[in-house]
Parts: sequence; C-alpha cells; structure tokens
Amino acid sequence: MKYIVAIIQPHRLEQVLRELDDSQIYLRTVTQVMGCGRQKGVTEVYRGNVEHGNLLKKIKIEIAVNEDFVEPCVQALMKGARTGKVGDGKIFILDLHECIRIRTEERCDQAIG
Amino acid sequence: MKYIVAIIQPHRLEQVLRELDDSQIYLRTVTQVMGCGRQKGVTEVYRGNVEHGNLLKKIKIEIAVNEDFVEPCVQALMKGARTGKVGDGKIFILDLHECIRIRTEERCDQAIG
Amino acid sequence: MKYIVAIIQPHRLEQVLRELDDSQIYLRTVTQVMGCGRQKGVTEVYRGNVEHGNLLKKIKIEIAVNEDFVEPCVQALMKGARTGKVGDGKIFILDLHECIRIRTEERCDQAIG
Amino acid sequence: MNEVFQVKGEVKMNRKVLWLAASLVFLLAVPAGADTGGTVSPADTAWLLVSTALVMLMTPGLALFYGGMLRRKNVLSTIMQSFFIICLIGVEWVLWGYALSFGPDLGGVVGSLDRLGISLSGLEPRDTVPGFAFIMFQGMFAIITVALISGAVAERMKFSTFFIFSLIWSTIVYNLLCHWVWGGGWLAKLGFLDFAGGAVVHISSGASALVAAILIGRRKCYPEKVVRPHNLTMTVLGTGLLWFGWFGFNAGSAITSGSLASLAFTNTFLSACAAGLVWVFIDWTRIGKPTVLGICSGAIAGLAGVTPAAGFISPNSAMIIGAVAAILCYYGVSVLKPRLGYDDTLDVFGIHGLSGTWGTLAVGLFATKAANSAGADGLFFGNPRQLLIQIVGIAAAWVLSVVVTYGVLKILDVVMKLRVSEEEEDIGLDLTQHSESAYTILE
Amino acid sequence: MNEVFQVKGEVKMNRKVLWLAASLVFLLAVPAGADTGGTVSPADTAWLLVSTALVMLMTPGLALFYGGMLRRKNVLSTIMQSFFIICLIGVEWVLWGYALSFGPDLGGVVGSLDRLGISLSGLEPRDTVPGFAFIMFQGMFAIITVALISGAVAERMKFSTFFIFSLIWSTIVYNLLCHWVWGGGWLAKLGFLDFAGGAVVHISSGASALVAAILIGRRKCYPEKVVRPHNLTMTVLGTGLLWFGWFGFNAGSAITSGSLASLAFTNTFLSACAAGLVWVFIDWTRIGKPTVLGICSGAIAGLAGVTPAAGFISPNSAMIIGAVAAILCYYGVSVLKPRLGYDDTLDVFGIHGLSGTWGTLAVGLFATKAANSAGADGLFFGNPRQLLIQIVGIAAAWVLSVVVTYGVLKILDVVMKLRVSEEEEDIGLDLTQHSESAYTILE
Amino acid sequence: MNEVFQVKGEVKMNRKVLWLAASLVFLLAVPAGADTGGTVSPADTAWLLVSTALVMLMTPGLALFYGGMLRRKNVLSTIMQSFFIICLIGVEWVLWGYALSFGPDLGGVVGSLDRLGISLSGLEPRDTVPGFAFIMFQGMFAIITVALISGAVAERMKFSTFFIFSLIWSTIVYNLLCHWVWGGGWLAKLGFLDFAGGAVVHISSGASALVAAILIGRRKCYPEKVVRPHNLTMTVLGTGLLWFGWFGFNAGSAITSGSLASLAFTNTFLSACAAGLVWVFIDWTRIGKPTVLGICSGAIAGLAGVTPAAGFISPNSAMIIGAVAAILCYYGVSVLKPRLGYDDTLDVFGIHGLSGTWGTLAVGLFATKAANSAGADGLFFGNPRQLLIQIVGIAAAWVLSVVVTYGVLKILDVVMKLRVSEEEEDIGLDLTQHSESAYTILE
Ligand SMILES: Nc1ncnc2c1ncn2[C@@H]1O[C@H](COP(=O)(O)OP(=O)(O)O)[C@@H](O)[C@H]1O
Ligand SMILES: Nc1ncnc2c1ncn2[C@@H]1O[C@H](COP(=O)(O)OP(=O)(O)O)[C@@H](O)[C@H]1O
Ligand SMILES: Nc1ncnc2c1ncn2[C@@H]1O[C@H](COP(=O)(O)OP(=O)(O)O)[C@@H](O)[C@H]1O
Repeated sequence: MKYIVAIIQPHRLEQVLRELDDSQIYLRTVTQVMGCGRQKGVTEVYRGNVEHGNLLKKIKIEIAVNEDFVEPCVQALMKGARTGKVGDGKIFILDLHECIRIRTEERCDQAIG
Repeated sequence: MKYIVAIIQPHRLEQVLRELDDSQIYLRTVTQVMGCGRQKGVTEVYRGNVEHGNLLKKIKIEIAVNEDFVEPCVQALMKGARTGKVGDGKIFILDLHECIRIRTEERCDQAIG
Repeated sequence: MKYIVAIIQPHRLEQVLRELDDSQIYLRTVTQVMGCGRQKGVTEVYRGNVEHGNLLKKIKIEIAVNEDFVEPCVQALMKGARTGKVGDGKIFILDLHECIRIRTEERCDQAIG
Repeated sequence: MNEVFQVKGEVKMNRKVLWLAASLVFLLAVPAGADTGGTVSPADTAWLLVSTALVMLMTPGLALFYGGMLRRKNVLSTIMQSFFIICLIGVEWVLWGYALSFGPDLGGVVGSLDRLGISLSGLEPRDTVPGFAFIMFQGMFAIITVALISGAVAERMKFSTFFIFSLIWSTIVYNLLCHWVWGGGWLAKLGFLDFAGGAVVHISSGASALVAAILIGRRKCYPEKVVRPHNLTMTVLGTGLLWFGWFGFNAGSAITSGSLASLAFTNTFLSACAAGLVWVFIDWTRIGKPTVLGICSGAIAGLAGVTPAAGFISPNSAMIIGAVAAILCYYGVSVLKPRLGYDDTLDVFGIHGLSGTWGTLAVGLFATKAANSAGADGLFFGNPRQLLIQIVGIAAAWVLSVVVTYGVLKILDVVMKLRVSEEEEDIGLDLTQHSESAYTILE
Repeated sequence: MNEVFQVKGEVKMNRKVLWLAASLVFLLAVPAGADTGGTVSPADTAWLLVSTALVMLMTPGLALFYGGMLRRKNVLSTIMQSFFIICLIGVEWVLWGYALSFGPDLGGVVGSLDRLGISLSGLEPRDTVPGFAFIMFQGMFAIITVALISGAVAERMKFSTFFIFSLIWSTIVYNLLCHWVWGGGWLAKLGFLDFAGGAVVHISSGASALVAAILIGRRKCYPEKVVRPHNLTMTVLGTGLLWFGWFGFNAGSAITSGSLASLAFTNTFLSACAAGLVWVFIDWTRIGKPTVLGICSGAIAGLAGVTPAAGFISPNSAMIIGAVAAILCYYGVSVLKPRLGYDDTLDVFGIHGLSGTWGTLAVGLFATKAANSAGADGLFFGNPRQLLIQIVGIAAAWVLSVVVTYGVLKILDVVMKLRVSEEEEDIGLDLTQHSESAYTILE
Repeated sequence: MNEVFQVKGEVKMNRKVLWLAASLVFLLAVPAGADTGGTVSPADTAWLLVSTALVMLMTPGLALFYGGMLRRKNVLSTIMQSFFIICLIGVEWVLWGYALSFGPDLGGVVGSLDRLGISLSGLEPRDTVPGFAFIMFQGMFAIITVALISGAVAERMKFSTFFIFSLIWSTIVYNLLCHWVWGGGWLAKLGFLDFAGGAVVHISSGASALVAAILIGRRKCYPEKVVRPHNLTMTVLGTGLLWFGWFGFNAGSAITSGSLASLAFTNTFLSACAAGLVWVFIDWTRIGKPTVLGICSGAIAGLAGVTPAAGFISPNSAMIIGAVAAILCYYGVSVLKPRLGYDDTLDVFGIHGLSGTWGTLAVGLFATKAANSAGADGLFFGNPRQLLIQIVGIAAAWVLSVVVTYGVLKILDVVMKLRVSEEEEDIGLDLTQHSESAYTILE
C-alpha cells in the first residue's frame, strides 16, 4: 500500500477531484496548506510597506491506495493538476504500513478502499 | 517507531482525545481537513442553485509512537471515534524513520514521548 | 529520499524559514495545526466558565529532501525553532518512496529540488 | 413633500384666538412640538423614526452577538432565526399583533380586533407622531423579544418548530403582555411602570427561554464541554450594534424628543458602562483575567437592566442598577446555570431574564418624579406601594411567559418535535436545517 | 411619556407677555425651523442628515453583502470597488454631477452647468432643508447606484477599467436619468413617479449590470461550479446594514420629517418582510430547506421593489409588491440566469434589475392619492394613464442604461481591456489587482 | 455654534406683525418645536442624540478597524481596550471629567469641581438642548480619544497598565485640553478654533501615541517583519462604521440642526472622499497598485484632518484639506515611521497626529466667516492672526500631551511595567491577558 501526498494549485482542485473520480479513486483527504517552491511568491503591500512573501496557497491531497492503484492515481493527479506553469506542485509517495477502517475494524487492503 | 495518521469525524474529537489520554498517549498533532470517502457528501444551496458537494469536514490526528504503543493507540482511536456509521474514518500507519525533539536534540525513542 | 515533518512554535516560523533559506532548502509546505505535547495547554474562560484546553497552535512544515540534505535540513529547523522551552516541537523523518514534479513529470531526485 | 402644505385655507383669528395661540406656544411648543388637536411634530417624528431604525438594527446585531458564541456549524441557524423573526413578526404585527396590543382595551386583558390589519389611517397622528411611526417602533420591540428566545435553544432546535412557536408565542405572550403594560391593560391601570420593556421584553423572553431550554434538553456536548465562541469579534460587533440600537430602544421610548429622551439616553449609557466595569472586575478577581466576552455580557446585562427604568430614574440610580445587574447575571451564568444543569445555550435567562426582573423591580426602588413627573416615586423616594405594584407586574409577566411557553412547547413537541435528530446535531444545523455553511474552508 | 406633562399650572399672561411671546417666536423660530422666508426646518434637516448618513452606510454595507458571497481571493477587489466609488462619485457629484442632475432644466434632458462645483450657497435652504443637506443626500444615491453594478462583474473585471467606466457611466446614465426623473426633466414633466429610485437607481444599475455581465463574459469556473459564499455571516451583516440604511433611502426621500416619511418607512419595512418570507417559502417548497442567503436575498428584493413606490402606496400594497418582487427575483436568479447562461456574479440584474422594474411598474398599479396627495392614482385606483407613464419611464431607463453601458464598455474593452488575465483570475483579484489578501492563513 | 447668532438687529413689530407671528406659531411652531425662552428644541435634541449615538458607535468601529490590522492572537486585546475605555471613561466623564472640562472656568485652566457627579439638573437645557444630551455627546469624544491611543501600543502593552494610564491620561490631558478649547479656557478666550476636535481629540491622542510607542519600545517582530492584517474585511467594516459615526462627530458638533450641521456634514464627507482618492493614487503611482487598506487609511486621514475645520470652511477647502492630509499621512506611515524606527503599531501618530495637526493649522488658513459667522477668517481670507492663534493652540496641545504622557508612562513603567513578558508577546495577548481566543480553529 502507498500513501500518496499531492500538493497542487488551489484552482485546479475541482479538476483534480473530477479526474480522480474518473479513475474510480473516490477516497481522499484534502487540506489547505501554504507552499513555497520554485514559484515566485507574492508581494503584498500594507500602508505603503512592501512585503515580499514567499508562501502561496496550495492544496494538499492525501490518498492511501493499494499498489495497483498507484499509477492510475498519479496519472489522474497529473492530468487534473498540470497547467505547465511553475507552481503546479509535486506528488510524494510514501510506503503505507497499515490501514484500518474505524467503522468495521477491517485492516489493510480491504480497509483502504 | 510508527507514524499514525487518523481521520475522524469532527464531533468525535473530544472523545478521541479523552481515550488517548486514558491510554497515556498525550502527544499528538491535530489538523482540520476535508474528507471524501464512502459517506455521502452534503448538498448546499445558494440562491436556488443546488451544489452537491462531496467534501466533508474531518479531523486528522497524527501521533508518532514507539512500536509497543501502536496497538494501544489504535485501540484508543477506534474506541473514541467509532459510531458505527459510514464516515467514521480511517487509521493509516506509516513507518517512522527518525524522531527528534527540537528542544533537547534527543533522538528516536527518547524523543518520541 | 526522506520526508521531513517538523512541528514548531508559530512565532518561530519566520526564523525557521530564514534558516532553511540559508541552508539553501527552498521548497516546503506549511500547515497550521494544533498540537498537544508536554507543554501545558492554555486556559480559556467564557462567561466565567473555565475551560482547560490542551491543544495549542503549532505550525507543521513538510520538506521532501534527498538523503544528503537531511542533516542540513534538520540542523536548520533546529536552529530556527529552538528556544529551549517546552513546546519547541519535534521533527519526524519518514522514508520517501517516490517524488514526482507535476509540471514536468520528472521523478525522484530530479523532482525533489 | 412638506406636510405644511397640508394645512390649507386661510387661518382667520380674532384676538381671543390670538391669546390662545400665544399661550399654547408657551404651554406646548417647548417640549413636545406643540401638537394641537393632535398634529404631527416633525422633530418627534424624526427622533422616533431614527429610533425605530436603531431598534430594527438590534435584531441583526443580536444575530451576530449570538452567532459569534456558537460553533461554526450552527452559526447560520441562529442567525436565520433572528432574520426570519424580523420578517415573520413584522407581518404578524401589522396584521393582528398591533391590534391585540394597542387596540381599544377589552377588560384590561387584550386589545380589541377593531384595528386588525394596517391601513392609511396610520398617516394620522397618535399624540405627536404619525400612527405609522408608532406602529413601526412598537413592532420592532415585538420582533426582538422573540428573537432573544432563540439563544436559549440554539444548536439543537428544529427550525420549523421554532417558526410555529414564534408565531404563537408572540401572539399570546407578547401581545397580551404588551397590552397589559403599554396598551392600557390592567397592569397599566394598576400603575405598573416599564419604560422600555423590562417586563414586556426581557422578562418575557428570559423566562420563556428558561422554560424552553429545560424542555428541549441539553445539547449532546453539554455540560462536559464548554463550547468556545467560534468568533468573538462577531460577538463584539453584535454588542456594538446592540448598544447603539439600544439608544433607540430606551431613549426612543420617550416617543418625543427632548429632556426625557435625553435622560433615558444617559441612563442607558451609564448603566451599561457600570455593568461592563463590574463584570470585568468580577472576572478579574475570580479568574484572574478581565475578558472581552465579560465586558460584552456585562454591557448587555446593564442595558437590559436599565430598560424598564431608563425614563424614571436619575443617572446615579442607573449606575447602581447596572452594577447590580452585572453581579446578578454573572452569578446566574457562571454559578446558577452550571449548578442547576439546564442548558440555556446563550444565557438568555441568565442575562435578560435576571436583569429584566431586577430592573423592573428596581423601578419600584429608584423611580422618582423628579426625573419624570409622569412616572412615580419608588421605595427610596418614599413610596413603597410602587414596589408592590412592580412585584405584581413581574409576577404576572413570569407566570404568563412560563405557562404559555410550557404549554405551547409541550404540544409542539408532540406534534412536530422540538429537536433535530442526534445526527443532525452532530453535523450541525446549518447544513441539516438550511443546506448552507457559514464559511468555506478550502480556498 | 410626553414632556408636556411637565408643564404645570395655568399660564396667565398679560398683553406684554403676549408681545414677548410673539417676538420670541420671530427671534428663536430661526434655529428651530420656522425661519423667515419659510426656509430651513431643523427637524426636517435632522431627519435628512440622518437619512444621508444612513444611505452613506449602505455602500459599505453593500461591500460586505457582496464580499461575503465571493471567494476569499476576490473579496477585497469588490469591497475596493464600493469604497473607491464612494470617494470617486462623492467628488464627481459635487463637481458636476449635481449640476447635471439638478441644475436648471435644459430642454427636459439635462441640468445646466450653471451650478458646477460646490459653493457656500449650499447654506441657503432648498425647500425646508439647507441646500447642502439635499446635495449630500442625493449624492449618496449616485454613489450606491454605481457601486451596485460592481456585483455583476465581480471576480474578473480590471480595477482600472471599472474606475473609468464608473466615472463615465455615472456622468451619462445616472446624472441624466436623475435629471429626467427628479431634476425636473421630461419624465418628471410627464408625471412619472419614482419615489426613491426604482428607475433611477435599481433599473439603471440592474440593466447595466446585465449588459456588463454579458460583455465581460463568464468567469472561468462558471457555470460548472457554483461558487459558495466564503462567509455568509458577512453577507448577513451587509444585509442588516443595507436594510437599516434603506430606511434613510426611502423614508428620507420624503425630504421632510412627518407622515410621509413614516409611511415610506412602514412600506419599506413591510415589503422587505413580505419578500423575505416569500423567498424562504419558495426555498422551502422547492429545495426542501429555508436558507439564510434566501431570506437576505428576499429582503433586498423587497427593499428594491418598494423603493419607487414607498411614498405613494398603502402598506397592504407594499406587502404585495414585496411578495411579487421575491417571486420574480427568485425566478430570475435560479431559473432565468442558469437558462440564459450569462454570469451576473452577484445577481445585480436578477435582484435589482427585476425588482426595480417591477416596483416602478407597480407604482402605476398601486399608487393612491389617499397615501400621498402629491402623488397620483394608479390603475387599481382608477387611473390607467399612470401605468402608461410608468411604462414609458421604465423603457427610458432601460434604453438609456443598456445603450450607454454597451457603448462605453465596448470602447473601454478596446482601449484598456475589461478583464484581468486568466492567470490573474486564477490567483485572485485581491493579490493581483491590489497586492493584498483579505485574511492571513498561517497564524 | 448656534445659528441664533446669525439673527442680528432688533426686531420691531407692530400689531400686524404680531398677528402674523401668532399665525406663524400655529402654522410653523408645530413641526418645528418653536422653543421660547431658550428652552429645549426637540429638533436640535433629536439631532444631538442621534449624533451622540453615532459617536458612541465609533469606538466599537475603531475596535474593529484596529483589530483587523493585527495578528489573530492579539485582536481581542485591542478590542478589549476600546470597549473597556467606553465603560471606564463613560463613568469617569460623569463623575469628574465633565466638571473638569465644562465646569465654571478657573483661571482659564480647568473647570471647577462644582459640577462634580451627575444629577437631574441635566434635564435643564444648555442652549437649545437638554444638559444630558450635551454631557453625553461630549462624553463620547472623551472616550474615543483615549481609545485611539491604544492602537500605538497594540500587541504588547499590559492591560492593567493601560487601564490605569487611561484614567490618568483622560483626567489630565483630555479634560484639561477640552476645557482650554471648548470649556471656556484660555485657548477659547484666545479665539482658537477647533470645530470638532482636531487638537482636543486627534493631536492629543496622536502625540501621546507617539510618545507611548517610543517609550514602550518595538514589538519583537518589528521592523523585520511587516505584520499583515489578519482580516482586512474587519478593518473595512470598521472604516465604514467610523465614517458613518464621523457624521455625528463633526456635524453633531454644530449642536443644533440646520445649515451649520449640513455644512459640517458636507465638509466631512468631501474631505474623506478627496483623501481616499489621493491615498489610492499615491499607492498606485508608488507601488503600482491601489489598495483597500490605502483607501481606508486615506478616508480616516481625511476625516481626522477636516475635523477641526468642518464648521468653519467651504467644501472646496475641505477637499484640499483632505487631499493634503492624505499626502502627509501617507508620508508619515510609509517613510517617516520606517526611517525613524519607532513602532507605532497602527499609525495613530501617523494618521491622527499628523492630520489632526494639519487640520488644526488649516483652520488658520481656510476658515471664513462666510461659512460660519461665529467662526473667523483665516490667512487666505485676510486674517493672518488666526493662523498664529492656531499655532499656539497646536503647540499647547502637543506640549500638554507629550509631557503628561511621558511622565505618566515613565512612572507606570516603574510601578507596574508597561509591557507584557516576551513569552506572553509570543503567545499573544488574547490568551495571556484575557484567557480568550478570538477564533476557534478546529471545528
Ligand atoms: N521538496 C518539497 N518538499 C515539500 N514541499 C514541496 C517540495 N517541492 C514542492 N513542494 C510543494 O509544492 C509546491 C509547488 O512547487 P513549485 O516548486 O512551486 O512548483 P513546480 O514543482 O511546478 O516547480 C510548493 O509550493 C510546495 O508547497
Ligand atoms: N484511502 C483513503 N485515502 C485518504 N483518505 C481516506 C481514505 N479512506 C478514507 N479516507 C478519509 O476518511 C474519511 C472517512 O472515510 P469514509 O469512507 O467516509 O468512512 P468509512 O471508512 O467509515 O466508510 C474520508 O472522508 C477521508 O477523509
Ligand atoms: N509523538 C508525537 N506525535 C505527534 N505530535 C507530536 C508528538 N510529540 C510532539 N508532537 C507535536 O509537537 C508539539 C510540541 O511538543 P511538546 O512536547 O509540547 O514540546 P517539547 O518537544 O519541546 O517537549 C506538540 O504540541 C505536538 O503538536
């Protein structure tokens, strides 16, 4: 099992969720985060004082999947999130040791879906 | 060491924290997230326009523990979070390679508690 | 590759980001979280009713790095975050299986930086 | 559009009329805008219309004051109750509420339905103001009284039930009580004094809130968990708007512009200040910290406390009334409520019920004809009888409110349930009752 | 509670006192109204100044009402448009807008520029109020009308273009229309009735909003995604402030304090209540839940709908007008808009355009001289002619607004582009147009 | 500032005139309240009470204006200061503040304590309004002046110290200065003009704020980090409420309703508009983007700048004063402050201090008797002397404020510390000083 973490642009969220649905990956956890990458941060000005920020709003999506869903999931994420501009984000894949469904106490592969 | 990630219903948070305390697991990090699982999303209506959302408010709890605390921790989480209804959430367990306490520079097992 | 998760005090964020920059680690994802550790929680009072909370505002920083950046990164985090008082936080290091840059589809070591 | 134009024809006067005119100038022009044969005073009208707008603003203010103290998932449901009440009772008031309250007295109990509905006769003056202005001003009181109750049942009451309850409650409790006290009913005849609604507004809502809170039962989380206000700045804003509007509420109740309105204004302000200070100092002594919610609660307690007395007392008495109101309410919300264990979510009884009762009683203590010759002297000014009258009025308001609220809610519980389901309570009323959420999260 | 009671005993006066009294009348009446030459009435002035302040508050109220319905990344950009419009049109109004609108009539079309600029002559009375009070009151109307339009192009219009557009639009559309209707222009001469701005404010902004929404095109996300209001409590607060201010808008339009103002006040309130209720009930029937945004939208629809009629009709008619306005607007925003597919972000046409048109028409149906002898009778009171006049006025307002808006925007699109770039739209207008964000996230 | 002064010469009347007078009584006294014997004018009272309520609302408005610009962890602490000041100075004012300010003059320096405390004598008129109305109106000024200072020491000052400081500061600085300028003190005798508080309110608070900011020292994060406003919509709302209330502040300072109030109203509005525009244009030129915080800051600068002049100048001068105020304040907050390095958190000196000083000076330039015959001519109208008088007044206000603030704070620092501990500053003042947080996070 793998634990996939994707950081994407906020305005691509709708698209990404739709692509995931199309790939029959319905389970996910979404968080609002701030990111700092290659993309130039924004400049904000308050009472004439300029502040060069470097954190931008991003969306983090976490998805736990069985091995055979890893590639479809990555493809869906990429399809939905890619604009080709700096700031599109990253996908991180971690090993998932165990997964438990709280409601049923099912474990592992049964639990993940 | 394991890194436990639990997604639970927001209204079970108090109960879960109490159960964790009872199991003498006091350290945790809590985040507000949005989840999409088997539970039917909510419908919202704005000026007569119906929107079938699919993301629900959830709470994510992260706990880093030594191996022998994994099972007690899982049990506490389940006890606190379970209502038996769809949406109760999941527990994910990842391997934790290293843990460092910033204050003391302690590492691994000493740092985790 | 490693996936570093640091929980720090909110008022150390600026300092930590500066230290990371100084160590030439520019990529990161930041989240607002609530933490409960050894630090005594705060007491809040509403209409004379005292509530001993135990969750405090913390900041979570996630950084994916190649192996040789792990130690510099940890050092930078510690340097920026340490005040020596309880509540300074923890650093957790997980193994990172894969990393993909969405924009370019680059993978692994090329993608991470 | 000047009403001056409405005076037509030439006014022919002989010397006697001249004499009369001149004396009338002296007698009437000064304080009241000289109404002869009941003409409209533009100054009084301006003041009353402004006051009406101010009182209207209090209900949205209340919605925010309340909403800020709730959890995010229930904030809209309570705001909705306030806004819906504005619309619902606004219409109820002109259809039959005003008639029941201010129609020609029937046996001291209720107004006759002669004045059912609203017509252009409101263009005619009622004392020195157009009937319409008076109807609107009084209507805003009917509205906020019902809206106040919503705080006691917040986070768990079904919206549909609250809707039916409001309509019945306003018709029976509010309109009757209003008639008794202000519409020439038996309490008015007895000499009961309630300047701007200590009994009519605050006791009635506070007492009913207590009954409602007990009947509907505690929230699932109560009392294990103190619900933290999700946004105290919203409560602060609500307090500001309430305080601002309260000037219209109390000083507007003079109906005329002049010394009496100014006195009521001053008393209103000082009572709120004193109560705010006292609450903060109790907080400081008791828990070691002055709190923002404390000063807001104190100010509201002081405002509610001085409401029945604002036009009958001296400013020094107002400060005393405010200070005592703060002490009482502090005790009510932080000792009495936890001890008795009922879940009056936003302390409608603890604040409005207690300080409304206290303030109405205080009229019997502090009232003085030196402040308002149309008022009375209280106990401290040599007239113990007034205190007795006030006690009778308080008892009447309590009994009417408790009995009717109990009866109506019991019936409604059978007919349509008072409470949402447990699951709906978990998810929150905003989504389950109104299909909306107050805030987006991901963006 | 009338201070008259405080004057006791009989006042006996000899002739000297009488003389004194009479001279005092002359000496003191000045500050108190009755000044020589039948000019400034302090009471009317007080009412008008308060109304002016209330109408001024509506634009910040609108900014919040609108802002709450947008996404976090665009909330400041729309607020900015409202605040900027206050400053910009505030200055435009005194420089040339007032002259064009209320200057001596030139052929029924426009005011002459004799009164260009602002001078101390505003100290002189205009009817019963100082000229300054009248100028300011009218200026606030010019402001909010432009600000209303911003809702239709929210989340995508370039700020600089909106700025230039506002200035031109206000000068051509608003000032002309205002002159036609209120400044003695051809519609006024025709007998067209618009008490507080159904045509001048709501049709003009609503019609222009529709044109602007179509010309600027849809937002990238529309119509795939319903944009959820990022903070409904802000919209609720905005509604409260708008409603509060609307009393000044409509009842202040009587210019004098008295029965007419009270009538307009009552009609305003009741129309809003009826419309709020109706919208909620449609929501309830149609989607199974009463909504907060629904009651707010309904109230605003009712307020806009009654605006042209407030001083000409009876309260019963006001409730009917409000109810119909709610039905129309509900249909407009939830059926018409999705069907036609234009992206009028905050339903400026759907709410203000539709109910402004309806209300202006309704004057021709419900107006009655029994309510206001300076008004007229409508169809239902035996005068079909008024209905025709109203239709002419509505058509004129629509044509003027549509034609000018279309022309100006077409030109501006070529000269400086209407829309921000796609990337700016993604990131949000707050950051890209104003280098600010409404809220911090990490702290 | 009573327009009565404008009626000059002796009025001689024969019997016909008497007849006329008497009929006028009938015709006009009614709507206008025709007061005889310098008694209470209902119209003026209505206007003053409304103005008082408006000024009262400014302090909650200020709390939100300030609160929005801070970090989440400190928002309540600053709001608390404003609300506490309302209660504290509200009581202080009636106990001794009013006596010191407006009591019978003692040597031009201070009012005698004859009028200590508050009694029912406030029912009696003071000019054309009841004493109570005047006392309350003036009290609201005392309140907001102290509340303004809190912005300079936000995010680090101990609440308890601020509490003691406020009480002393208000008693010494505010009450004295108020007496000097408005209570018949030496500056009043000198002919110093300050219509609504340029020196009394804005210089005193701005100058003291500067001293306080310097003495208390910088926040830990300053100047490395620009603190981003945690919620600009809150600041926007605060701006709206301040602007709205400012009409009461300035136009209410006419005390009477009529031309003077209308003039002050107009000037207030136009100065704010001009200043808002100018600030936005500087932003646009300097940093390439117009900002929301900019337009809000500009409007406030314009409002503060025109305050001392509102009733003495023509509207054109008001626009100039506003424009210059914006330029000065922009320079103050974005160049002067960073250069000098003091940490005046919310720019109380930068906005109120600078534009208060400028506006008070500008009276000496732009005042004209054509606007207000009870005023004076300024330099540009041929009277250089007035400018000198204004400079004396400005100097007096600065010296008094700086010296007393310095002295009091130095002593308080020794006695009870000005600042919270470093750790408390890190955690935030809301939790450490008040045991509350403004917002919940997890829910
Ligand atoms: N190594 C990393 N560790 C943690 N977060 C990262 C890392 N690299 C990228 N991110 C996250 O992804 C976001 C997008 O990355 P960025 O470098 O701007 O885009 P791109 O990958 O297209 O060059 C960043 O804002 C950050 O939140
Ligand atoms: N495979 C997964 N990956 C990521 N998050 C998941 C996954 N499965 C469940 N979740 C999270 O857990 C929440 C509850 O899951 P759900 O399927 O609704 O409940 P249940 O497990 O009781 O059927 C979801 O809303 C989502 O946030
Ligand atoms: N074992 C753990 N699992 C998850 N989060 C932890 C763990 N230990 C610490 N944390 C996070 O780190 C924060 C700081 O920890 P704390 O124990 O208060 O400080 P210190 O490490 O200095 O004693 C906590 O509030 C919590 O968010």
